[in-house]
Amino acid sequence: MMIGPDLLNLAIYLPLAAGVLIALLPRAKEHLSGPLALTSSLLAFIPALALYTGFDPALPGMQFAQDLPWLSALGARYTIGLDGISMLMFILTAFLAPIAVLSSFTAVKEHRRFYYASLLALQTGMLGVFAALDLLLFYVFWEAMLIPMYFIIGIWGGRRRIYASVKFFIYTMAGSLLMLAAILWLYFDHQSRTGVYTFALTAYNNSAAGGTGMLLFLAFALAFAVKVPLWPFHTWLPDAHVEAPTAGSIILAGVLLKMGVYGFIRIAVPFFPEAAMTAGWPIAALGAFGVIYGSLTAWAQDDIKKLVAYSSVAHLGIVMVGVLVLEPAAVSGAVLQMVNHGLSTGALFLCVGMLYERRHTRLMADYGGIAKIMPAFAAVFMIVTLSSIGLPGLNGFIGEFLILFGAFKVWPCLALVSLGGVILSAVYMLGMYQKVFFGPVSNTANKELPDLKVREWLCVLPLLALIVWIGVYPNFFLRRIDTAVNDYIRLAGGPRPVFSLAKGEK
Amino acid sequence: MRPLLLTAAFYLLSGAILAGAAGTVLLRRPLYCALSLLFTLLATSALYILLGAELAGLLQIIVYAGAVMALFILAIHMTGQDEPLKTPPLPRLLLMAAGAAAAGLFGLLMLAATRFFIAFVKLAPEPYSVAEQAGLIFGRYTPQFELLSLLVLAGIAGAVVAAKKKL
Amino acid sequence: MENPKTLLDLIAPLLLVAVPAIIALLVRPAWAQRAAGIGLAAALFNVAVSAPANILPFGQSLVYDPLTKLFWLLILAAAFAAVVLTPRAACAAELPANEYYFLLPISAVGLMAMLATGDLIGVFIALEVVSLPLYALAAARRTAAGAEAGYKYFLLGSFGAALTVLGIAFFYGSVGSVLITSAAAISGLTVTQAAASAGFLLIMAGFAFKAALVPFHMWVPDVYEGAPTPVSAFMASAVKAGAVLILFRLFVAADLPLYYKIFWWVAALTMAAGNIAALPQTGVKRMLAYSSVAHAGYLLTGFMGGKAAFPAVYFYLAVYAAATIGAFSLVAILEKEEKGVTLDGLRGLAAADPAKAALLAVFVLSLAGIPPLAGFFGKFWLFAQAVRGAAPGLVVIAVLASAVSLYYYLSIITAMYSGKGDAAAVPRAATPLTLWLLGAFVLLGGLAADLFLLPAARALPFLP
Amino acid sequence: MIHFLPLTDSVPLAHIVGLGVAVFAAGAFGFLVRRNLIVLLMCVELMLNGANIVLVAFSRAPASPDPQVWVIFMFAVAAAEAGVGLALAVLIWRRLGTLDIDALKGLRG
Amino acid sequence: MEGNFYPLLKWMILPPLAGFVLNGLLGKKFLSERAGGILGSLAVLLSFVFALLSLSDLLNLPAADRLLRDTLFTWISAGPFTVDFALRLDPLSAVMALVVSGVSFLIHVYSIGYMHGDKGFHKYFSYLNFFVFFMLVLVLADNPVLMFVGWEGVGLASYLLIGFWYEDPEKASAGKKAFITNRIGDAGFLAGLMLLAAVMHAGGVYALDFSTLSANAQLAAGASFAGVNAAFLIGVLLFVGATGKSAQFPLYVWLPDAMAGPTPVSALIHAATMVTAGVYMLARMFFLYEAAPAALDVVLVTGCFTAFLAAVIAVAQRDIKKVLAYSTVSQLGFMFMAVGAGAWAAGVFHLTTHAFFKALLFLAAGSVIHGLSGEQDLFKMGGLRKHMRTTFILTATGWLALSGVPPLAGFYSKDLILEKVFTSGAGFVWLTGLLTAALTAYYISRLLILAFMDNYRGREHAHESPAVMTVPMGLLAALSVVGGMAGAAWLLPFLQPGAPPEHHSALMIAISVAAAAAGIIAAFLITGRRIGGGHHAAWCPRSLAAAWPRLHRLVYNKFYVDEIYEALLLKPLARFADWTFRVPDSKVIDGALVNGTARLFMSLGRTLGAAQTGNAQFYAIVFMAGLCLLLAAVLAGYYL
Repeated sequence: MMIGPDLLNLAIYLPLAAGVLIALLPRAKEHLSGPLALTSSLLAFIPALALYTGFDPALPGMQFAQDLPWLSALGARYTIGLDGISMLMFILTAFLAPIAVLSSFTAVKEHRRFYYASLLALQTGMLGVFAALDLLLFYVFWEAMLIPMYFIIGIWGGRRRIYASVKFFIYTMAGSLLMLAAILWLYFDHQSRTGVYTFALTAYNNSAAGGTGMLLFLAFALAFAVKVPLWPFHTWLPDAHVEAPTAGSIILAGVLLKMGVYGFIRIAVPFFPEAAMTAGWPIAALGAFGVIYGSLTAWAQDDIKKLVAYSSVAHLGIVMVGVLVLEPAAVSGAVLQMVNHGLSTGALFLCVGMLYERRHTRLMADYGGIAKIMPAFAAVFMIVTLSSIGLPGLNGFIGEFLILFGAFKVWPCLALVSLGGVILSAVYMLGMYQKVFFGPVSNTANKELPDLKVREWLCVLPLLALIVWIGVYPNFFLRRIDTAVNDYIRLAGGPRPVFSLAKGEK
Repeated sequence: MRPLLLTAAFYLLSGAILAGAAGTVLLRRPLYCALSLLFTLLATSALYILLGAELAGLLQIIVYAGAVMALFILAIHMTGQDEPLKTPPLPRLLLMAAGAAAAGLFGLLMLAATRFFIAFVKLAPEPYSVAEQAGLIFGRYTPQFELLSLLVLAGIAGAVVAAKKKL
Repeated sequence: MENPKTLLDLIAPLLLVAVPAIIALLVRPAWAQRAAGIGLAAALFNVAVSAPANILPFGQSLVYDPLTKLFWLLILAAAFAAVVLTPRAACAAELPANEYYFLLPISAVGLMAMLATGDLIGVFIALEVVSLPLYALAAARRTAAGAEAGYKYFLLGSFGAALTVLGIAFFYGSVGSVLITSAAAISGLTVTQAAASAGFLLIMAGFAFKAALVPFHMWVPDVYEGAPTPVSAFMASAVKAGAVLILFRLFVAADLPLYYKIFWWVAALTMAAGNIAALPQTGVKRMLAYSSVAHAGYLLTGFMGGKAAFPAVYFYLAVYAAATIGAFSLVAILEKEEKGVTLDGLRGLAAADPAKAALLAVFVLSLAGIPPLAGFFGKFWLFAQAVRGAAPGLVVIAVLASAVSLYYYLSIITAMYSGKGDAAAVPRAATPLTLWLLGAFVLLGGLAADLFLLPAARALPFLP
Repeated sequence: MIHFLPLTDSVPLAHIVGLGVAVFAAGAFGFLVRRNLIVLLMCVELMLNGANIVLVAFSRAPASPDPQVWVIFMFAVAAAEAGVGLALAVLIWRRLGTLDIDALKGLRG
Repeated sequence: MEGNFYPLLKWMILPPLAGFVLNGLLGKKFLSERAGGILGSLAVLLSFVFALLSLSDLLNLPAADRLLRDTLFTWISAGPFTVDFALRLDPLSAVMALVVSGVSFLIHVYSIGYMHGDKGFHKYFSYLNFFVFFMLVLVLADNPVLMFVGWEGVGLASYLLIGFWYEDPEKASAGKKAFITNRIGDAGFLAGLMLLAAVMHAGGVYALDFSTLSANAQLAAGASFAGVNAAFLIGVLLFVGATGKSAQFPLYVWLPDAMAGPTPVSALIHAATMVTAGVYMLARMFFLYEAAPAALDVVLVTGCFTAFLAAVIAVAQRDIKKVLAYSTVSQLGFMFMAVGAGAWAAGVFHLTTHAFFKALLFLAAGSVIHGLSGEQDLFKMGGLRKHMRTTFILTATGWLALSGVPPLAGFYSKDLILEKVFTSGAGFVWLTGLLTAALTAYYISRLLILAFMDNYRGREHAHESPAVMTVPMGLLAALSVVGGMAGAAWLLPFLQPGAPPEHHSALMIAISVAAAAAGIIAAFLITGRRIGGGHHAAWCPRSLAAAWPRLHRLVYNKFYVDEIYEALLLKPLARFADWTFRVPDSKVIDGALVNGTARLFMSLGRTLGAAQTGNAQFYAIVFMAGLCLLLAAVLAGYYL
């Protein structure tokens, strides 16, 4: 079992296997499902970690690749592999999953077997998306993981969970169904040109140009934009985040949103470089507008979880600017920011979950002066808030700094608009922090809230450690994605022309 | 003289059939409709004979006119529904739609058919012998014939299921 | 089994179904189901094992070639599932067991015969053999709704049949032969082409009625709701499959560009009407009826791919039939005598009976076409044919229609998995093995689509 | 061009087919309009009869015995259908007490 | 160049970090109050000692290239961007490091006394160490990005310390206001950096450390961005960052509210060190401003205006800390005037002296408040010279230094600035500067009189502060006295080795001393009369408030600047945010588009459902109609 494709397969399918096992537990053994789920997701983290350490950053192209026949009638093959970017996302997913499982020990009471089975199936779905190199395999994983997420929100969610889960499911599905039509068109167009039926991603790089290329690019872009979420397609996010249980929100914010961006990096842009070159600016503009829009709407919230949800719209808006600007620093900044957002927003949801478990309300008005009652929790929440704002020394700043500096060289106005968003993020995050933690302990119910328990520390400490580690020494991660970033830029049609700093007169 | 007689007979029979059909459709009391239908069937069998399909014509009288009409009369008596129904006819709009649909179908089909029908049909031609037709039934069309037997069996069982008072 | 040399070997499968059906008439009601089941199973095994040799004792009237083998496998499997999954409770309470287990297999024989003959008259008679038992079975329920469903189905069925006969007459008049293969001659005709295609259309209308395509689909919701649920299951799966396959053979044989355009519109309307009308439904059976209409639309989208689309159509039919029979059978098990299963009725089923809830969820998700279930691969390959047939516009409509369908499919799952409801009071009857088999096929069938697609591709040359 | 009567011993095919289709159309109109279930069945029989006339007409035009065989088959089919149809009509009458098609409105929506 | 791995620099910043961690984690449970205080102070002392050692090494180097660098590790490397975590010691950062660590140490010792008995004692000291660490990082950073890290780090420290007593929502929102105003400034700073980086990258220069930047300054001068000269634009943007941090107009509003924090915090952060970061940054980036003189004018004018405005406001304040706060804003204005006039060394010199006497004044105010157990209103004090003799003497030294009375520190540095401004030809600016100097003398004298002269008006029993507070104040007083002369003699040539020696023209000295004297006398006259000193001339108004009541109310309320910001910026933005959520998000996108389409399909479904009338004949009619339609379509193909 040296570090190679079979380890990758183990990492992907171990959670699913464990999930099925847990689902079949007898009703008497239901209490075991939690710990069992935790051990299996931890076990799944070990191969992922081994893969990460065994990953050779200098090697271009895919590593741990495997290519087996699957549906020969369609020409689809089971091809998996990881490059710098997908490796990072892979390890992030494997890292967040145990935390999500651990965080739901006390939160979820009924149908626990099915809950943990869904969570683990979701993990396999996500890992599959990042590892798939066959368009059909990618699409199958892409839509398959909607089902467990739908169940997690729909069954264990909050009051409006049914509306939120159905809206989430149909919204994402409708977007990706258009992509299905585009895949089919590509599939046959490729067959007519080369006579070979295949779904291999490499076969479709730079596959269509001109009008049809743009149309196809937009179909793919729509499917991924819904997931990112890019500005006009974001309204499913607040409902899904608010109504999802804590673990659901962590996974949703931590990984699911990144699949949209990963989709752009792996499929939408490399497939249609010419269309991406022309359509790049408008989509990035939507992203930049999303930064401002997300911050403003977050500021208007009185529900903490909704505030964090809208802040995700802002954070991912700036990531989109980074990804589409095709400037090496901005792209690696965007990829790192995908991880950062996963960590900080994941931790934020974790903390909000802890508050919810104690007071069963998410409205800021119900809190006040919590810092006095739960000082340790206040400190943890402070660190996570600062990371989310992008304070230098923590992880948020590295990503935003690289994106802003890189994007400025090509699209100065978008960079400046996003910079505006960075200020607004301080306004609403600190506003929320003050309403919840500072001020007198007005509400009597807040008087004797217990501070962080051991289990909760175990959930939050790994996140904090990574938040500080990436803030202080990000090079450890940046080094590993350099080749993948350069590959992406090369496939996307080379760096964009730099904004003309004309050597004007004195 | 015989040919003139034949053509006149043909058009006479066509008129009879059309009148019978109109009667079945338009008469108010179901019994009269049944009788009008019987008249149409008899006229059709005469037409078949005129056109040389003697076996078909005769079988029509025995099977169709005989058995099927008996069934209808039986059904009418069983349900005692002799007097015309008091329910109002369909709303005017649906009536018109139905008429238009039926006329439309007739018009379109005739439009499709007339373009090529310059052929002529000899009246009272030499009919195909019964043996020849029987050879076909038990030759090429044996599977269809066996299927028919299955069909009738199914029809009987179906009728029994429908009409059975208690299981 | 070496090649079937004698005629007996050729029609063995038909006999293996018909004879036990007749026996079922005679034995005690309790034994009737077993007799019918054994008969169908034996036929299924016989067909699966036999190697089709192209002998034509009656010319085109009875053909047993690889294509027929595939057809028969599909029909027999569907019929077997429908028969076996008829809950005994339903049988005792409202269905005349003996006649029921006679009529259903006979209808199956009709379907097999319809798909095994190349002669339009044979196809018409077989169609009648299929329909008559179903008219009676639809009216089998001892309620006003049952009688109404039966009579409505009979009325419109016979209306369609009459049209088909007229169509055959016109077709014969202009083409000079009633063989399906002769449909290819239409494009060659000069003077009589108008009449030929008119006749051809009337024939298509007859089968379109059975397959429930848009202008002819209005009977489906009422009849499926009124009829006993296992009968609806059989109608939605086997009968629709038979009709669609005949439509496909005719459509491919004629191969007229005019009919591609017509089918384009019919497919679009069918998908739209089926899915949209299903949205506000609360009765699960009626919702599944509308969904079956929509699926006929998806199948028509596959037609756009022409002759080479056969593997996709065949695979989708298999997956759709499995999912629909599964769903309908579960509804049959869950419904308490006359009051049909409503969405509120399903509430809390997951808590009360997780096995059935999971199975229904799998069937519904496959109908919705969500990966990794087989429904997705079926739909994917079907839409692929339409794209190859240069009809991307239709694929976009199909894609949006399936997005709309998500709502009512999800409403079923949401009802089952949320909250407490009266479903909790359902008697914990065991889940029949066949249902588990169907569930497994639907869950994993997609990943092993080759098992269906490759043999179907090999049988392509036998298409007219 | 259709010319009339000079050929006294034969009739233009169009006339016979026209007759058949006319009977068929009348049956169809009756089917769509009449309210009594049994009369509806009669209309169906009429439609089948019309179709048979067309079949017989074509058995003469290209002169082949096959259509006549089919007509005979059609009698059997019509008979079986009538049988089941009337049985259902009686069932409706017994259960709903009337033969009016308006009574069949229970299932809708 | 001493090579890139001079070890001592990292030892300068590590102790405060260790102090922060130890006090933060172990403080509350394991360390006693005394131990925590000593640990915190010791950490800063260590930094101070290392600063001195590295200064001596620096001095051994030849005057021309006095530079010590210490590259710890490559912090960020992505594509063209390589940012090292590297520290740099040259004369400018050496001076700053000394000032920062020295003054911090004294204030740490002072805080042990001041914060005695406070529940968050250890948390306070860990935050202070946290601040010193980031301040040193800011000062010693070798590239602007690392400087930005320090820049925001100190912003965070000030947020935490201002809102230290967070139970009081007033103090908490003051902290938030400080952080957000800083953030706005930081955005300007970042924008400037972005443009600088873009210009450098366009010119092929990828290293961002200060040496390379200053070597390629002409790149910025040459380039232009959207029609505006790049160097000028970078200069202005960086200055916006400086106004945010160093509380210049228009972003100064947060400093007066920052007084909500404990007084030693005000002394350390909001007087001596953090607020001076802006001046240090401009001095560090001076090579850029040389390339864009227009930017310097902007700095000059803003500095001057802020100085004057703040001085006017300080005159009418009642709260002792508010007076000192506005005085700081004003003095910072002076420093920016110096840099604006091209004499960044003079600015840094004034920065150093100001650090000493302003910290002293704040600590004195602290001991007064401590003595009167929390009373801050000048009108409720008076006659404290009798009860708090040492504090009185120390405050008097600070008063003289601030007013610019020779030979104390204030005179040297302020006079130098006025002289530089005069020589640089900005006559009107010099005049306002002079007037501001007079006003400065006026308000600090008014403070002294109100607090210490006459007899005690308050109710509290005033008591002198303990030694642990007065000793650091004493040291600072000594520095205030000796700092001016030492600085003039040693500091300026150290900062600018090549520059010609300063020659003070007698006339300029006379004018500035006269201005100081005028201010003091006026203060004694007016304030003295106001508190009942009988024997003053009739023409002298009883008090400013009586003379021009409406003007006084305007000045007392800080020209309503806060209220204007609130009305023009914050309120409309908050309402706009609310509107964006309520209307476009919930109604338009979510309501109309998403749920709208859902409702549309549902109603379509209902109409289709209604079409299923249940009447079989209707179905048959639809059947026939559909058929005729299809038939027509088929035949149309042949006939049309």
